[in-house]
Amino acid sequence: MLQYAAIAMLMLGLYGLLTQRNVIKIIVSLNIFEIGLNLFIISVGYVDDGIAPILTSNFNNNGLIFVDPLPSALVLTAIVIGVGTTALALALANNIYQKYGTFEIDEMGEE
Amino acid sequence: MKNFLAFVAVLVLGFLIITSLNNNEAFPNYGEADISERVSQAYIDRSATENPGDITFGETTDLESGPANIVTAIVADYRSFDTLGEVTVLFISSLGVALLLGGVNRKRIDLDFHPNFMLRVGSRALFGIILMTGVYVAIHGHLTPGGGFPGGAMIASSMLLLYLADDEFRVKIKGFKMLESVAGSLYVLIGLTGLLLISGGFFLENFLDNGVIGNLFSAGIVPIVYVLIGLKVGSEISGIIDNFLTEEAV
Amino acid sequence: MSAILLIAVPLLTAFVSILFKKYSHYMLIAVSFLSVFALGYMDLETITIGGFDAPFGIVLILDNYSLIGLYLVNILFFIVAVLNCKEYKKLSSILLVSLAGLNGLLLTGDLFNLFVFLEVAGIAAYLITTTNKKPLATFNYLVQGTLGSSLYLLGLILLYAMFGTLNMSDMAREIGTSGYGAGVTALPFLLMFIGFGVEAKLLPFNSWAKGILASSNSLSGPMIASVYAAAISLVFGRLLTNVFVIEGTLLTIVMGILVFSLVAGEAMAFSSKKVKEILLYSSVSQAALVVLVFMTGFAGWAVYLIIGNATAKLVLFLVTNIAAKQLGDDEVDTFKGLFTNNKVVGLAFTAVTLSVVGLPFFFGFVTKMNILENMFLSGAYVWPALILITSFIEGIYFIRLLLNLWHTDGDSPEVKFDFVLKYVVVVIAVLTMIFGVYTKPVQDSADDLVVYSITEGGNF
Amino acid sequence: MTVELLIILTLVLGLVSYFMGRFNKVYGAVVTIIASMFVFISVGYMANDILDGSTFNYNAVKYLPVFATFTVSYLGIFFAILVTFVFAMVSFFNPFFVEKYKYPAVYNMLYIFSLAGVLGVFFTDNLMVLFFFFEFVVWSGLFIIPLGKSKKAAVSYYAFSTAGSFALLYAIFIMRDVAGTYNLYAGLASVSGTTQGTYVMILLSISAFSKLGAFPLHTWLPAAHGNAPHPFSPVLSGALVKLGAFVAILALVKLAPVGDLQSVFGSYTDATFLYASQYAVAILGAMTIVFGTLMAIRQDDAKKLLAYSSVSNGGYILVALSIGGSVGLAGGLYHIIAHALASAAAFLAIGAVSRVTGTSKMSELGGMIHKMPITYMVYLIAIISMAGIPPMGGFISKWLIFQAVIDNGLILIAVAVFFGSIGSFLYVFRPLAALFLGQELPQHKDKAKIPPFFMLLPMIILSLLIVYTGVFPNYILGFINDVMAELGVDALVIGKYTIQGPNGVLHPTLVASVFGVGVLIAFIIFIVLKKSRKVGLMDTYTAGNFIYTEELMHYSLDFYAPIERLYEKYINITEDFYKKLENKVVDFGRMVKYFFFTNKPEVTVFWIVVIIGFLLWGDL
Repeated sequence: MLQYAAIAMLMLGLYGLLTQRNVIKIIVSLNIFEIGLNLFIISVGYVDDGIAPILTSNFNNNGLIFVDPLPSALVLTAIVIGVGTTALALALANNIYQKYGTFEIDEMGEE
Repeated sequence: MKNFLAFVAVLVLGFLIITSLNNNEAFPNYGEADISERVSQAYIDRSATENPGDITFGETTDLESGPANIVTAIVADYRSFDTLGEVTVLFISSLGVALLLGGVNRKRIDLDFHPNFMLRVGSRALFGIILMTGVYVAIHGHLTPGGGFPGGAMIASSMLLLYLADDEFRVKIKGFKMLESVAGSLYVLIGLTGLLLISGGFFLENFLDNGVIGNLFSAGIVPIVYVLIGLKVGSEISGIIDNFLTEEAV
Repeated sequence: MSAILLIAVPLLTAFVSILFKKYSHYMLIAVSFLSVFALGYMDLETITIGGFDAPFGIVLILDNYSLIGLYLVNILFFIVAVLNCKEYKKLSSILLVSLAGLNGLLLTGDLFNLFVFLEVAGIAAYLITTTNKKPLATFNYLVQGTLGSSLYLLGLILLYAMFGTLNMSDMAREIGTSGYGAGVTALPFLLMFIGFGVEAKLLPFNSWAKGILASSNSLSGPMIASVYAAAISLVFGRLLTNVFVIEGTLLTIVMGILVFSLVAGEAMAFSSKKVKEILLYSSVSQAALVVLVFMTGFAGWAVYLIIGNATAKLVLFLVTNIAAKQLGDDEVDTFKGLFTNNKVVGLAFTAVTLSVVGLPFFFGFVTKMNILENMFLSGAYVWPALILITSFIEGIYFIRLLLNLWHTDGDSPEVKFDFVLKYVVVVIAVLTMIFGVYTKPVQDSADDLVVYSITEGGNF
Repeated sequence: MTVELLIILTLVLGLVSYFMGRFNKVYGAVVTIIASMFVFISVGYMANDILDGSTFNYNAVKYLPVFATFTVSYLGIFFAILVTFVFAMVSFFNPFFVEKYKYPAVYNMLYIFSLAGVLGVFFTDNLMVLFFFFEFVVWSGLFIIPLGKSKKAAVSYYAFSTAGSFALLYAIFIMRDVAGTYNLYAGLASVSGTTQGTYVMILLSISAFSKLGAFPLHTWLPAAHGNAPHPFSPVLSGALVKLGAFVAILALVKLAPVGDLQSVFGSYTDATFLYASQYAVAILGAMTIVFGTLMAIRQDDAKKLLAYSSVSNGGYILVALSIGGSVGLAGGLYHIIAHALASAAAFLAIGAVSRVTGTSKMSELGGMIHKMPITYMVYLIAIISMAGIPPMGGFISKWLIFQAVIDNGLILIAVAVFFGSIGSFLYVFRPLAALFLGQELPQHKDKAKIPPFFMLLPMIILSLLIVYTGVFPNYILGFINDVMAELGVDALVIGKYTIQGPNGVLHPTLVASVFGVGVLIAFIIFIVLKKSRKVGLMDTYTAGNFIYTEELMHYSLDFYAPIERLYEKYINITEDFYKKLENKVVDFGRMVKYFFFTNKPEVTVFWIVVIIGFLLWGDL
């Protein structure tokens, strides 16, 4: 179920990128796409009734079923990369606004 | 009309991906991932180099990688080169934002919203608590969920709180730049010490002993590295916040 | 001296350089020179990071293939850095990070690590293009670059879900022994191909290229068109020859994309009137040609093609951008007769263009002939015909450009090229000529350049 | 003197002429004379070495890009002597023309480089080295042409020559694939007769057509020859076009003809049968003749007119080579010699005229005979040979070609060939009348003076040779028989002074002596009787209205106007065709640019969605 939701968010992001002309909306749809992607990465690692892969004092015996830790580690990196690119995109949007005075790409005219 | 076409196309694509993933025999269905075939089985029972047998919290000592939180083990020990790359991404994006929006003398944008005295004082009190939780999360990265990145984000959120609550507040950029640069360089230097000082060592090798799994001072360099990352992430994101909330002082 | 220093040292200096703004561009020059210098002392081995061996930890591969790639990228980077360090002081720490990213791209043997370095180099590239003062074009480049690398990540995760490992050669062995049909791995490989297609400027995915390169300057033009293009094609080649298994419908799609980019690139260059656009579209078709040669399995010769193209485009973009800056715009008629009064740069520019087109006494001719010969011997009859037709069109528009640059009836424009550029440009032109005539070393070493094959796998 | 030592020496001489040229233009040009004479003499030595039976196989050279071997074959010597001779003669003109160019030193260097390239092509037996030098000649020619007037001519020259050399390259790869080695003779032998043989023949003939300027691929030739610098046009049309003939021989003679035997008019005459491929090439050759002649008639610029004449003469060569057989091949080879000499002499004469007057347009010239009688004589002898009138070499080759055409029952092609020779007389006479005869134009009166001795020398040598080839052809025909023996074609039957054609015997020296007597008688009459009075421009009867300016009412310009009007509309069929082709590529490029390069990311996303959908659609 989570995987379908993830793929749905991916598609929503793609839809946004396909149709939106506003710079901010493009950034938002790019973010939706990335969140969908991160969700999908997590869903790949999920094991039925597995617990978080952290050893704690009250789970001592070794018969534990852990969720796959590697996708969560990869997601940690993917999220921060998403933050980096979004920050940069917003800064660019700021520059675009200063230069063209609008966020609509069509009104910016052919440069 | 174009939107409708795009919507249909995206819908069809989604449907196609889902069906192709379902009847793709190599791709495990949701929930039935068989960890034992995967590399991560070795991460779980720490058997990448030698097989320690079963691990019990608080007793087994000297594992190949110390942190109780396996995700942190992967992020900061097994694949810590990714995290180094990760840190450079944030470093360069904050540098980029500074380059795009930056200027020498900048002042706060006055958003004609002036918080009253009560809000300013109240947020000062709350600031400390948020900061401490952020630092706590960063320090206990190897034991509890969280770690450098969430901790750093919390530190930055405390800065954001002050920015929002007080329209003259400005972080001392010089200091944050220094913190960011020192933390980053320390991280790389730790990696290099692993490589150069210990003969036959590897870059980013965990050269300190791992101690007992579950203790605060265990898992070698992992907590140190994670704290450094926490500070670095915190200072970078607050730098970005500062850039966005200030404008060129004409 | 372990190859990891090629990544760690630039990173360290980048972190330090934000404190000493004034000396940052000296640091840049020093580090990029040192990295070229240090390459001589590196021995070919696979470096494990953090002490954990191949499938578990991250591994850097330094074999013939990545060594020659590192030499190419580092030398080109050093040249571009030296030529632009006075003008773009502010970007020095970003350039340092992009050097680390590029070296990481070429060295890494781990697929996710490749994604991270792709992002590091990508973001550095977005910031380098901000110097074009065209925020919308950079924004476009950012959106498409991020989309491309996210698709690469999606493909990577699908592969991980199926085969459980992230290491390149481990993944290749798993795919080989897994016994699944090709249809299983078609989707992830296509996603990864698209991810790299965006960066390598293959046609349907490169609508950012025009905005970036058409208004590029003497830093972003050579950097994106030659240094980044070389690194990306080398890594793409490593993936194509080792990891990807491309058959069936995926093969038709990939070949369709390549043929379309090859032909359309040449047609676009043929029809454009601006010098930078001609160079941009011709580099689109050259990128497609490089990938095509990798697909047909001649990695050695594809590397030489990359080297030839990268050095040529460095010279072309440098000269064009500097001239365009002094003359205002880059229409072909404002450039008419440019070389009448600066002959040295003109001769080097001509030599390099003729090498790209494939004139007998130049390096380009040797690579193109051997590629065609090998393709013919391996029974592919259609590709040589296609390559000949496209290089025919390419020859025409380059000759038209050259003749315009050399001959003019009116007065020729005044452009001043500084000494360092002249020196660099002449050295590259002379090298293309030397290796065009004395081809023994090139022909002997072509086959031992082949990317490490899966069979001898080993733990890296 | 081994071959590649010769080539390397020529390349070195080229560089020497470049540096000498930078120092002083004229010295550079003098070096070109020395270089081409040196090459011609050494090729001559090699020739008589080979004539007394010793074939030389020259060793390899390490640092040429590909393992390079050279063998001196009869065919190679035949072409090499002719081409180096033309190069040597024309190089005498270089010093007088070299000041006018923007890059004189480069001109000298490239002149010698193309000479070296030509040597490489004729003497190599390695296919890749053949392509290497073929391309090298194309490129050095390419950078000389724009020194003249037009850049567009250079681009179209490059386009067609590269199309030709890429076709040659593809054929080389097919042969390499079949034969396993790059050896020329082994390659051709291994391929001829097989299905690949047809592709190789088609590709080689495309390359020959593009170099010879035959019908479908000829649009570059008039532009290139017309606009090339004056001393380079004779080299282009005399020497470099012969590369095309060399490749045509490889394609048509060395390779076994393709397709089944058939004869168009076989039933009417007991004609020997021809293969389909020979027919095709012969028909294209015939079309070249007709097209070249029609276009030549309407030209205003004398150099363009001569360019079209070499197009139509190229057609003659193609017809002769495609028919093959001892008479046809001998005719073809002899025509190569005759045409090379005649067009070189004609171009040199026009060059001499335009050096003095600055233009070669017939409408702006006239009456040059008064100041430059020797140039007039040289041009007259050249056009007589081109028209194929007895005492000159052109007659012998055309006679042989006509014999071959009729003997093989090719009525249609015979019509074209006859039309060609009549047409050639028509258009070669126009420059003679327009440039030399008629009244002397006032604006050229003072400038026109007799060309210096060193310019006259090559022209006189050329015309003497043209006469010699016409009167005593048997020595040359003997050498041609050796060449044909090497090509595996049985020799032409020639006595001491006679040539045995299928339909009769020709005694060229007898014919020439009859002509000689006729000319002598005319000359005596001219000397004895009263001279005609030379009339000034003003001294004319004008039916009442007065002429105030000394201005020439030129009558001898377009007296073929009625013929031209016949085919006015169809003149540039081929140019329009290639223009349309080019526009198609440009539109395709613009269309792709318009669709794929917008400032919005949606195009890339759209194509990503479509491509992934396309892939997954397969295994639904």
